[in-house]
Amino acid sequence: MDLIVEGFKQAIILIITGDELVVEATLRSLETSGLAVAVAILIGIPFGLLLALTRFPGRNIVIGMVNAGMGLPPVVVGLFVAALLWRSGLLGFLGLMYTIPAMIIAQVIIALPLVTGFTVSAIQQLNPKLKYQILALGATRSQMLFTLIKEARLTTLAAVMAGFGAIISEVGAVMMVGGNISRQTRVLTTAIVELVGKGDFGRAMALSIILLTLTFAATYTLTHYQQRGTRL
Amino acid sequence: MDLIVEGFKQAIILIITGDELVVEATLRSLETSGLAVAVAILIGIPFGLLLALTRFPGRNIVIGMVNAGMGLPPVVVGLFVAALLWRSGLLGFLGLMYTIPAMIIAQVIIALPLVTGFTVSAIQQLNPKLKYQILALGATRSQMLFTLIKEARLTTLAAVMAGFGAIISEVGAVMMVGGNISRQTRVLTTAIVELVGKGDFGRAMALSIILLTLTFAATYTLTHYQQRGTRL
Amino acid sequence: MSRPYLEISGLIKRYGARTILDIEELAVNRGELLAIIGPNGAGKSTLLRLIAQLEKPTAGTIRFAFVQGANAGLEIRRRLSMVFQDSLLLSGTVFDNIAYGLKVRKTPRIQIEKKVRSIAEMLGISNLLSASAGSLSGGEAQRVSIARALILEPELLLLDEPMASLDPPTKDLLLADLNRILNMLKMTVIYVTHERSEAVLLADRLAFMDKGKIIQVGPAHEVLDHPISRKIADFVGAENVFAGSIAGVSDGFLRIKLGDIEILAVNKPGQSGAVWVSIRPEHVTVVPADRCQANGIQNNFKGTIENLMNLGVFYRVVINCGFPISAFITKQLVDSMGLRVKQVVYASFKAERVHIIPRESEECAYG
Amino acid sequence: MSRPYLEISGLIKRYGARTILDIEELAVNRGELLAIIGPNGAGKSTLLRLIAQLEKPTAGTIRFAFVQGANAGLEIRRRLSMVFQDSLLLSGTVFDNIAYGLKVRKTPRIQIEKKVRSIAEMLGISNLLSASAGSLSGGEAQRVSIARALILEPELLLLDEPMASLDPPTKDLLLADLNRILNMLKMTVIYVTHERSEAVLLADRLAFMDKGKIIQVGPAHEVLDHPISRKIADFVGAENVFAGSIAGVSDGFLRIKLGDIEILAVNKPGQSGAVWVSIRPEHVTVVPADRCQANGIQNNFKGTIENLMNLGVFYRVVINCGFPISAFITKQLVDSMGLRVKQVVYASFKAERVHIIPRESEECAYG
Repeated sequence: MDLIVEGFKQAIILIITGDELVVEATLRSLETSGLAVAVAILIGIPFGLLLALTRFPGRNIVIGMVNAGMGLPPVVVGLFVAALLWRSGLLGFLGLMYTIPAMIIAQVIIALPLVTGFTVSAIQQLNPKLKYQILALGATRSQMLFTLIKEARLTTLAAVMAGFGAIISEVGAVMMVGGNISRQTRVLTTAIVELVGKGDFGRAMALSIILLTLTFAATYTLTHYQQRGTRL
Repeated sequence: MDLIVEGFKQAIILIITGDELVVEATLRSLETSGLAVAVAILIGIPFGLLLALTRFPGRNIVIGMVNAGMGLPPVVVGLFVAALLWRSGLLGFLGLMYTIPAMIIAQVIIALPLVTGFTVSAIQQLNPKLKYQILALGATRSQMLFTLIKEARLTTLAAVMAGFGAIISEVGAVMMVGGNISRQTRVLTTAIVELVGKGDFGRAMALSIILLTLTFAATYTLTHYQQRGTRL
Repeated sequence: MSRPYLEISGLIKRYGARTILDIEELAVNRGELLAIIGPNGAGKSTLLRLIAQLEKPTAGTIRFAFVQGANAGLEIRRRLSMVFQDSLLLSGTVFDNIAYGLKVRKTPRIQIEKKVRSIAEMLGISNLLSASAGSLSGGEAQRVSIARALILEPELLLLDEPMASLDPPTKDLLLADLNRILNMLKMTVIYVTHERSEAVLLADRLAFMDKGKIIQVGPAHEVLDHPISRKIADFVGAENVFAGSIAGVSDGFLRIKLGDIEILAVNKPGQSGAVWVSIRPEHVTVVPADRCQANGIQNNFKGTIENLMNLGVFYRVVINCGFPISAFITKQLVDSMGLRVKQVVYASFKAERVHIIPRESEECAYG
Repeated sequence: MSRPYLEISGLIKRYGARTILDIEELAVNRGELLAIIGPNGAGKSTLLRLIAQLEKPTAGTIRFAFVQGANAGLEIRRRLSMVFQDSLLLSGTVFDNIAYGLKVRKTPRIQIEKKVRSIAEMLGISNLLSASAGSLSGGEAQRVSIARALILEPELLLLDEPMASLDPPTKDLLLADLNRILNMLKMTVIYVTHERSEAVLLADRLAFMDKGKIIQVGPAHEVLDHPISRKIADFVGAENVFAGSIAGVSDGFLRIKLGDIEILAVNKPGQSGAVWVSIRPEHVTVVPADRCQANGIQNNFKGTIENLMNLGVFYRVVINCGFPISAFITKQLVDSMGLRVKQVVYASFKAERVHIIPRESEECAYG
């Protein structure tokens, strides 16, 4: 028990005193995952609306890909992003390998199917006749879209939280394309792996406490709104 | 595109010819995650039944812990298992750090809340009056339990698949407690991270293809049975 | 005469290879309430959705007297409104919900306020205006949904099984109110239901749909009393339906054989062969065998009472006269005549109450 | 006389601080059908669950004539069976479902086969035995659920709103079949419903529950004709309920003032003060004002017809005589008298049909 108790005590002190590594990894994680989830929202929500409300050839294939993407192992995403950004890769000339933008790209790819998929199911959880009812009350097509988003806003928020929770606690992809470089690409999860390898359980626990706080905040918001219900 | 196309070609060849590293990591992953999911089933399904069907003081707290556990970042699990198994840790005398049993322990801890939680919701998705109906037809208490499990079997299978999919694609915890030691603890995910770091995209892709096949098989089973429905 | 208010011709709707709807002609007149009845899956709701411009027909036209041209989308949608089985309320207050249709039309706020208050009064939900839509009971929610449609003063109101989700006491109250309001507003209405009692109460005209087709349409009493197929007869509650065959004409009456028994019906030219005979149970009278019989009734059958079912205001009496015949008798009559099971009685009905349906018509009716 | 078949005393069920059920006494006799009616949340289903030993009471006893001791769990559960609103079928075939109760009792396979076939025949589902339970319609599923309970030949059959999820035509058919089967089997039955029509049809005795208490229990016709509170009167469909006060006695009749109007009722001792007066609409007769009136009727009010609602077999006629009174009149009478809206008519009812409910009883009824 010693290691855990001691580590926990140290962790509290490190957090309170604002240990440099702890602060650095936390800010880097928030920056990376925050930006990534913002990009995923901007693309995923309109895309999800489109998938939920329109019928076009190949729609089922796209929805299948979104669902598959939700179960994609992050290390596989990391591999493909790395292969793209590698010196000799297609986008190697951009020199993004082992930088924050590389991590953001990987995280967007991980979060996008989650945000899209949850948006689709948020809209689909509404009564399918609601669309007809709104139109039958004389709404234009864009008024109808706006009203539907308003009705599904809580579940859509949950989508965002799920995406954020997934990428901030992910470690494989960010390690592969970010490299866990001190003061550059070291985030909470990669730092924890590194610190445990060194036996620095105090710092690792400090980072874990922060990580848990962030992910539980996201999960809590998720379940809270799921239970409040998407039903009217 | 070169790297990806070339890598893919190589990957196919490596899989067909049975490259030593590819075979080793695959077998190690199946062994580790297979054993871990078996242990999680043996504990999680009875535990889930208990939580779904009985009322006891503190039950809500336990369910809350199970739900929280479902969102626990694997690196945090890795940290705690590492702190326990570390030379100077509580169970350090067992000498399990950087061995397969260490990885199995971590994976069981990751999979257990998933299996338990899914089992609880599988039983809860049954009509709550079904329990009463079965008893009112003269079933004994154990006949009733058996019938309920039979009714929820499809969703429970999905629980198992979700648990397996989660742990076989996880990388942080197994790296922390297994250490990715060649011929000992190197599994699919840790090997992919290592190989990408070395620029060996062919092998990394071979492993990714195998990993994707395994996780999609699990996900497919999951969605297949979810859509077939738990409703009678 | 002016052309119909709504006129449908050659309307077809297919989903893939399945034909959901195939209506040659249907007209609705201004100010009338047309009820469309029929089993689930008959295509009733699809027809409403096509009329409401919510889906596009595969072929055919829907013309409205109040708009130029056919199938004109938003313009038509803004002239009619529709109520569904589920109340489909939006989040927000009851006021927000009732006001929705006016808001999307950019009606000035002050006018919205006035109209919402007046329509809420009409539906008895004035006290709910500031309540959250999620907090309402099923009956209240459906009143809001109806108010939300009526406030638009539609040229045509479409109601798609608006009572189907309500429990009986709630439904009775709302149905009575709706009847009152629709009579008052003299709106043109199409009312879809699978409940004959709603149709009987509200309808001026009645259309029976089955398998995407309109099988019979006409004044409500005509469809109820003279269904043209066995299936319609069953659906509108003609309980006594027997297979028989026309045996000839005597004394100006048509003789119909049901096995060993003969029934007399009013003679109409062109009847022959295999028929269904139907007698509505409210047209059958019952008298104890020891009492004198009513005169002038052509069909009298002696039998024993097999079953007496108390249906509230009246009883269903099932009499076995060689064939089982049901009669609806008021409670008062049952009490005063002291009817009981196994009693020997006469079941009587007039020749003019015997409705004849050609049995060939089945091929057509069951498609 | 033998003691009751089922006897409940001092039964209380609390969830936390909320008292869901509080029944002092309730007895069920062998072979009778007791219907329990009341609004949602009255505790009807909770009572059934307690009787079925599916939940434990907070206090009180439930004694059965056919088992020693009270609250004995499995032994009692194996002597009764229960049908719920949802069919709650298990996966597998219809046969598997009907056989379930026998299987858990380890009945020999050959006997199960025989019994399943015979009960399936009785419920008209013989052709479904090998069908998958998931493929059934709502009505079929509920027939299977009833067969599954009846096959156990229970000493006591508990039915918890078994018709509430069915659509009306399906329900009518099943209700008629259930009525026939229960009459044939002479089983002891408790039937919970919030539909008065089901209770009227099936019940020997009727209990009205509200807020966990039994407010009135007695022979069905007594509860229907003489409800002891305003709420029960409303629930059993006594449509004409007016607030009045007793003004005195004349010519042996009780005089009740409703505003300016006086109604005569049969004099019973001990009536005074504020009362509710109720006249069931089927006891009100209507004659055009220009015709001669029936003699011997104490209450005659001149008024105009405000509304004529066609309810199928009969009409509801609302007459404004200073107060609005509803009458149920058969279609035939409406036609023969040529009644129409705004016509001046007499509404009449006998003094013996005026039912009086003390207004103090509300405190008790509404708890």
